[in-house]
Amino acid sequence: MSYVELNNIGKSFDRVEVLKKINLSIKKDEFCVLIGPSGCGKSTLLRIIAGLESPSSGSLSLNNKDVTELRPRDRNIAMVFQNYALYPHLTVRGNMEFGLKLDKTPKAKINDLVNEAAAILKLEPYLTRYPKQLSGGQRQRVAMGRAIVRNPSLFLFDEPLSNLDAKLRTKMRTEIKSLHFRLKSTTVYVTHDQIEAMTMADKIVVMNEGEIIQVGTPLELFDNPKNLFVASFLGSPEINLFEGTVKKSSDGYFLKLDGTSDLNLPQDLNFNEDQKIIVGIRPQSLKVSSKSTKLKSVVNIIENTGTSTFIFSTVGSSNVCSEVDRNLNFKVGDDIFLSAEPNKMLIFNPETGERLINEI
Amino acid sequence: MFIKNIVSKVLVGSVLLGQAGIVYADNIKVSGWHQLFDFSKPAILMAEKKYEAKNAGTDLIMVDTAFGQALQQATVSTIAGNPSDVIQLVAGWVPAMAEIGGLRALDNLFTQEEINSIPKTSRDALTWEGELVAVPWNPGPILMHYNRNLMKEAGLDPDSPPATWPELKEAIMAICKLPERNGGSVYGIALRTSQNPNSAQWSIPIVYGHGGDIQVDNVPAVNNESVSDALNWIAEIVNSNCSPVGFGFAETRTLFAQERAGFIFEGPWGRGLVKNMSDGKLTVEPKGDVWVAQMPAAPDGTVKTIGNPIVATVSSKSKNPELAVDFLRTVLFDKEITDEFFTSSGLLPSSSMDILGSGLVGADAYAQLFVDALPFTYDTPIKSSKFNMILGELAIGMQEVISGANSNDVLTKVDEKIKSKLKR
Amino acid sequence: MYSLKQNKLLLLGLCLPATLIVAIFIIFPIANGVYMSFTDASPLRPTSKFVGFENYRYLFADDVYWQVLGNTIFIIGFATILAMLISVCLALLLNNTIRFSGLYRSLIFQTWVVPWIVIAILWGWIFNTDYGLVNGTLAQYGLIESQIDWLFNGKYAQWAIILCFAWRSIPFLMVIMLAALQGVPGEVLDAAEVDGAKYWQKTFKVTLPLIQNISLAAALMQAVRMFQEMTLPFVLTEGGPMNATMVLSMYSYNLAFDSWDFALAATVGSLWLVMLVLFGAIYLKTVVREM
Amino acid sequence: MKFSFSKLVRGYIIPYGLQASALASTAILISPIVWMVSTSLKKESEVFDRPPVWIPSEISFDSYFRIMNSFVANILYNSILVALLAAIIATVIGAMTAYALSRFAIPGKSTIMLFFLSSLAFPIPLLMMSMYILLMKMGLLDTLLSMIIGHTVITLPITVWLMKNFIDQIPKEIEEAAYVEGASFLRIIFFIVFPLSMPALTASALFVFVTSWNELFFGLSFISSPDLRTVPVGISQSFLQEFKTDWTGMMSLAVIVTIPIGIIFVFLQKSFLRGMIAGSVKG
Repeated sequence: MSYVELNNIGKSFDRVEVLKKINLSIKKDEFCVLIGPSGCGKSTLLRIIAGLESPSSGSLSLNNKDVTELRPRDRNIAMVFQNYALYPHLTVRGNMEFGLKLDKTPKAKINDLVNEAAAILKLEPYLTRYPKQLSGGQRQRVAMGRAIVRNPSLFLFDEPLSNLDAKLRTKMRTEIKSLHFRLKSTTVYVTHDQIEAMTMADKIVVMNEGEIIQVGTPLELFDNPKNLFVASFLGSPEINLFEGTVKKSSDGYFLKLDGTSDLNLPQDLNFNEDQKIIVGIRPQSLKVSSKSTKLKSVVNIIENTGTSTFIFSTVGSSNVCSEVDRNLNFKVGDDIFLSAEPNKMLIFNPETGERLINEI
Repeated sequence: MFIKNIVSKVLVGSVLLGQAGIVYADNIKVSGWHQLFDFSKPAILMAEKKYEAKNAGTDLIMVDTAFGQALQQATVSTIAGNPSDVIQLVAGWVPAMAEIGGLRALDNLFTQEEINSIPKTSRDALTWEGELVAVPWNPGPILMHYNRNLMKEAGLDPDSPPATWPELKEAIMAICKLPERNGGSVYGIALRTSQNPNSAQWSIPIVYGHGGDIQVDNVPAVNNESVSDALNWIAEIVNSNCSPVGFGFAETRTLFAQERAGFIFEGPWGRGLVKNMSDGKLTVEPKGDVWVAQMPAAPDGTVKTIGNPIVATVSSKSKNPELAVDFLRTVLFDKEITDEFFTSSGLLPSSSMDILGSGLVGADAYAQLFVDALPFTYDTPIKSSKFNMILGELAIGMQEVISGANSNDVLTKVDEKIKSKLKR
Repeated sequence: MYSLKQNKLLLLGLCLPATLIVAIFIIFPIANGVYMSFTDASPLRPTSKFVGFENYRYLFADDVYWQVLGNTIFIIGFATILAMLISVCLALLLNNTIRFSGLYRSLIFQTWVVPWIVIAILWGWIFNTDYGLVNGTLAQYGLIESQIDWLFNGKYAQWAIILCFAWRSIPFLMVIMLAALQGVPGEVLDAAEVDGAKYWQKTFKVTLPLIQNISLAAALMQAVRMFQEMTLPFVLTEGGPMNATMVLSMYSYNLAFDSWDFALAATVGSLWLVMLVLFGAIYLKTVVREM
Repeated sequence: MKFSFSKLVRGYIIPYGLQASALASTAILISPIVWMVSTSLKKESEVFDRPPVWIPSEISFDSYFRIMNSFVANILYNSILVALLAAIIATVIGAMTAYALSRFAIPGKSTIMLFFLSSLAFPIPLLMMSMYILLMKMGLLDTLLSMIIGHTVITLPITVWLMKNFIDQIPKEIEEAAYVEGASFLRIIFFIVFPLSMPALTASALFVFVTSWNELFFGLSFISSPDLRTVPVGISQSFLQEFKTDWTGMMSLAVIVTIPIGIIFVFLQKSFLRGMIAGSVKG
C-alpha cells in the first residue's frame, strides 16, 4: 500500500460538488504536484489531506493508518500557505518554535531543531526579527522552516511561490526541490504554474472540475497527454493546435486546414477520410524553414528570450508558435514554411478532446 | 495620605465589591447624611457611644446616604424589605415615605412629655393620617439674612431691617443701585430661580407674605391671587436686575458671601455658610457684617415662613422600634449631645423647646431668632407625596412669569398640570 | 473554516456570555420596557395593572413632551451639523502637509477624553454670567454692554449646549475624516489634477464625495450618542430654564428615577425606540443602498 | 531676480496661512481646557478678575492640596476599579463573540450585527428601569458590580462591532497554520487571534474605559452608598451639592479626574485610533 492513499474522496459545499470521487496514491518520499486551473478543486483536496476540511465521502490513509477522522495535529503533517500565514506577533524563532512548543518538546531540543532548520534555510541572522521586517523570500523560508522543524511525515504546500516575483520564484523552486532531495520527505504541492510542476514533481496530478484527469511523471504527461486539456495545460509556450479535416492524396493522409495550407499526417496510422481531428504540435517540434512545404505561414512576431527564439506566425486565421535556432534570420512579414516530424504530432478528437491514438 | 488611601482601598477592593449584602438582624441601623459632614461627626459619634452604653449588646450601625439619594434609597429599601430602622429625611419627603407605608407611628413610642416639647406646628406638619410619623431633628425655619454693610451704603438703617414686603422691595431696589463690587454688579436680593423644585419651595414665604398659601386643606392650589402676586413680585425684582436670574442655592449663596446681594433667605445654617464661604471675612453678629431677621409680615400683620428641617423617622419594617426610638431620644433630648451638635455644626440640634430655650442654644442670639420663628414655621407647606413634582411645575411657572408671561395664565396651566400629574 | 465550523461546543462557549448578557440586560429590559408602557408600573407599587394606551394618550396630550422632543432634535441636529462643518474644515486643513499637524491632531483629540462631568462643570464656569470667560472676553473687546445670562435664557442656553455637544464631537469626527481622507487614493487626485481641476474643485468634486459615506456614518454615530447623553444638561442647566434644555434622555430618566413613574418613562422610551426603528429603516433604504 | 506674485503665494502665503489657521483652530478648540488648568492654578483672589487672566500671576497649587482628600481618592479608586473591570469584561466577552461571528457559519449573522449596531442607540433609561428591577431582585443594587454590569451592557455592542470588523481582516491561514501545527481552538483564539487584534482590543477596552469613566446615571440610580461613588457621581452628588462654588477647587478636581484617561490616551492614542478606524470605518 502506498504512503498516502485517497479513496473515493468527494466533497460538496452547499450541494456544489467540488471534488468527485478522487482516488490517488502517493509513494513515500515522492514529490507530488497537484495542478489545474483555479477552481479545479486542488486546494480543497490539499486541505482535506491536511485535515482542514473533512471530506463528504471517501477515506484517506496516511502511512497505512486511516486518518479521515483525525484532526490535523494528530496527522503529523506540516503545511506552507500561499501567503505564508506567519504569526505577525512572533519572531522568526517564535514562529518556528510554535508547533514544537505545542508538542511539549524539551527546550533544548527545540533550540537544536530550530537552529538546524535555520542553518539549512540560511535564516540564522533573522531569528530575532519579526515577519514584517523580512523580504518575501525570507518569509517564504520561514514558512518552510516552520514546517521542517517539526519533521512531519507529510509536507503540504499550497501555492507557496505565487506571491513572489519571477526571479525569486525560480530560485525558491530550486531551493524547495533541493530541500526535498535532502530531507527525502513526502510532499504534496499545489500550484497552477505548469513550470513549477514540470520542474519539481516526481509525479504530477492534473485536475480539472473536481476530477483527476491524468497522473504521471512530468515527461509522461508532456509527451503523452491523455487529452487536449492536459496537452494544452502543460508546456510553454502552449501547444499549437491545428483543426481540420482528414483528406487523402496520392502521398497519403493529410490535414486540410481552413486556409489554403495543408499538413501532412503520419502515414502509418489509419484515418477515415473527412474525419475531423485536431493535431497538436509543440512549438519545439514545429520546424521552420524557407524551404517550401505545404504549410505556408507569415511571420508576425519574433520573440527572443535570450536562451531561445520563438516565431509567431499566422496560418490561415490562427496563430502558431515555433521555437527556432536564433541564428536563422527571419524578419516580420517574411514567408516561412512549417513542418513537423509525424511522431511528434498528437492527435485529438475535437468533440471529446481525447487522444485518438495513444501510442505513436 | 492620598496615596496611602488608594493603597488601602485597593487592598479592601474585593470586600467593597460585595459589601451590600451584609445584614445585621438584631442591630439598629441608622441611615442618613449627617455622618458625612465633618461638622456633625463628633456629635454623631458621641451619640453612638452613649447609645451603645445605655443599651448594652445593641450594635448601632450608621449607614451613610447621600442627601440627594436619601429618599430614593429609603423608598427602594422599603420596597425591597430591608430598610434601616431609623431613616433621616427632610420634611418634604415624609409624605412620600408615609404613603408607601414606610413609616412607623411614633405617638406611643415617645412619652407624652417628650412629644409636647416639640412645637405644635412642627408636629402638625409631620402628622400623616392622624399619626405622628416623624420628629424634627434639626429644625430649619427660613429667615431673612441681610448684609448690614450694603444697607448702610444704600442709606438704609441696618438696625431696622424691612418688616413688610413693600419695605423689603424698597430696600432691595436701593441696594441694587450700588456700584459694582468684587468684579460684578450688586443685587438687592439673591432669589433662587433655577429650574428646580427647591426654587419654588423658597418662594413659598413670599406667597405667605402676600397673604395666601399654595394649598387649601392639604390639597395643592397654586392658582390663586397671592401666588400670582408673589410671582409678579419676584419677576419685577429679577427684571429690574435686582436679583440674578436662574440661580440655584449654590450660586445665590456665593453671591451673598461675596457681598454682592443685600438679602438672602436661608435657614439656621446661614451663619456657617457665610463664614465659610467668605473665608471668615464676614461676621454674623447683631452689629457685624451680616445679620438675620424674621420674615417680613403679610398685609394682615402675620409672619409666616417655611421650614426645611431634617427629620428622623422610624421604619415601619423595624423589628425593634423601641430601640430605634431610643436612639432618637438620645440625639434629641440628651443635653450633652445636643450641645456638642450645636457647637460643631451651628444647626439647631433638637426640636425640644426645652433644649432650644436653654443652655448653649438659649444663649445664642442667632439661634434664638430661629427658635422664635418655630411657632409660625410650616415644615411641609404641601403635604403630598408628590411634593417635588408640584414644586417643580411651580418653578417652571415662575421662570415663565419672569420671562414675561402673564402670571394668571401661567398659574392656570401649572394648576392643570399638577392636577393631571397628581392623578397618575 | 475547517472543522471549527462543526465545533458546536466552542461556538456555544464563545457566544454564551454575550448571549446571556444581551438576553438578560438588553432584550429583556427592552421588551419589559415596552410592556411597562402599557401598565401603570412603578417601583412604589407592589403590583401593576394593564392600562392599554392610557400612558400614550397622557404623553401625547402633554405639551412638555413635545417641547422636549423639539429641543432634542433642535439641539442634536444643530450640534451635529456644526460639528460636521468644523471637522470637515479641520480635517482638510490638517490633511495638508503642515508642520506639527500630528501634534495639532493629538492636541485636538485630547479634548475627546475630557469626561462629560468635567465638561459640564467647565462650561458652567466658562458661561458663568459674572465671571465667565465668554462674557469676560466679549466685554473686554466691547462686544457686549451688559452681561449675558448664557445659561438662564432659554435660547442662549440651548445654543450653549449645542456648542458643548459640537465641541465634544469635533475631535472624534475629525480623526475619522482625517483617516478617510488619508484613504483617498492619491492616483485619483493626481488624475483630477491632470484633468485640470483646481484645489476647490478637487475638494468638492472628488475628495468630499469619496469620504461622504464614512463621514455620514460617523456623524450618525455621534448624533446617536448625543441622543443618549444627559450628563451635560443634567449638571449644567438641570434641563432649564423652562425646560429649554431638557432633552429626551434626561426627561425619561427623571420620570423613571425621580418621579418613579416607570410606566410613563417606559412610554417615552418605547416611542424613542419607534423613532429609532423608523429612522434606521429610512437610513438603510436611502444611505446604505447608495453605498 | 524676477518678482513673481504666484511664487509668493505658493511659497509663502499658502504655507504660512495654513500653518496659522491650523494653529489658531487648535488653540480655539483646546482653549476651554487651557482655561480649566489656568483657573485651577490661580489663587482664589485672581479667579474673579476681569478681563479674564489666562496666565496666573502666581502659580498656586493650593486648590489641589485643598481637594486632595480621602473623598477624591475614594471616587478615583472606585472609578478606576469599575472602568477597568468593565473594560476587561466587555472587551473579552465582546472579542469572543466577535470571533464567533467572524469565523463561524451563524445563521442571521448580518441581522445580529445590525442588532448590535442599533442597540448602541437604544434608550438607556428604558434599559435602566428593567435593569434596576432585576438588580434589585438579585440584591446587587448599591454594589460596584451593578455599575460594572451596566457599563458592560451598554458597551458590549461596540466591542463586538469593532472586534468583528478587525478579526475579519486577519487572514484565516494564520489560524489554519496554527491548527495544522497542533494548536487547540482555545489556544488559537487566545494566543494567535487576540494578540493579533491588539489594536482593536486596545480600542475597545479604551472605549469602554472612557464610557465607564464618563457614565453618571447608572451610578446615580444604582448606588446609594457614598463609599461606592464613582467620579461623575461623586462630583455631582457631593461636590456640586457642597455649599460653595469653589471654582479653583472645582477646576482642580476637573483636572485631576481628567488626568487618568488623559495619560492613558497620550500613550495609547495611536493604537486607539488605529483600532477605532479599522473597526468603524469599514462598518
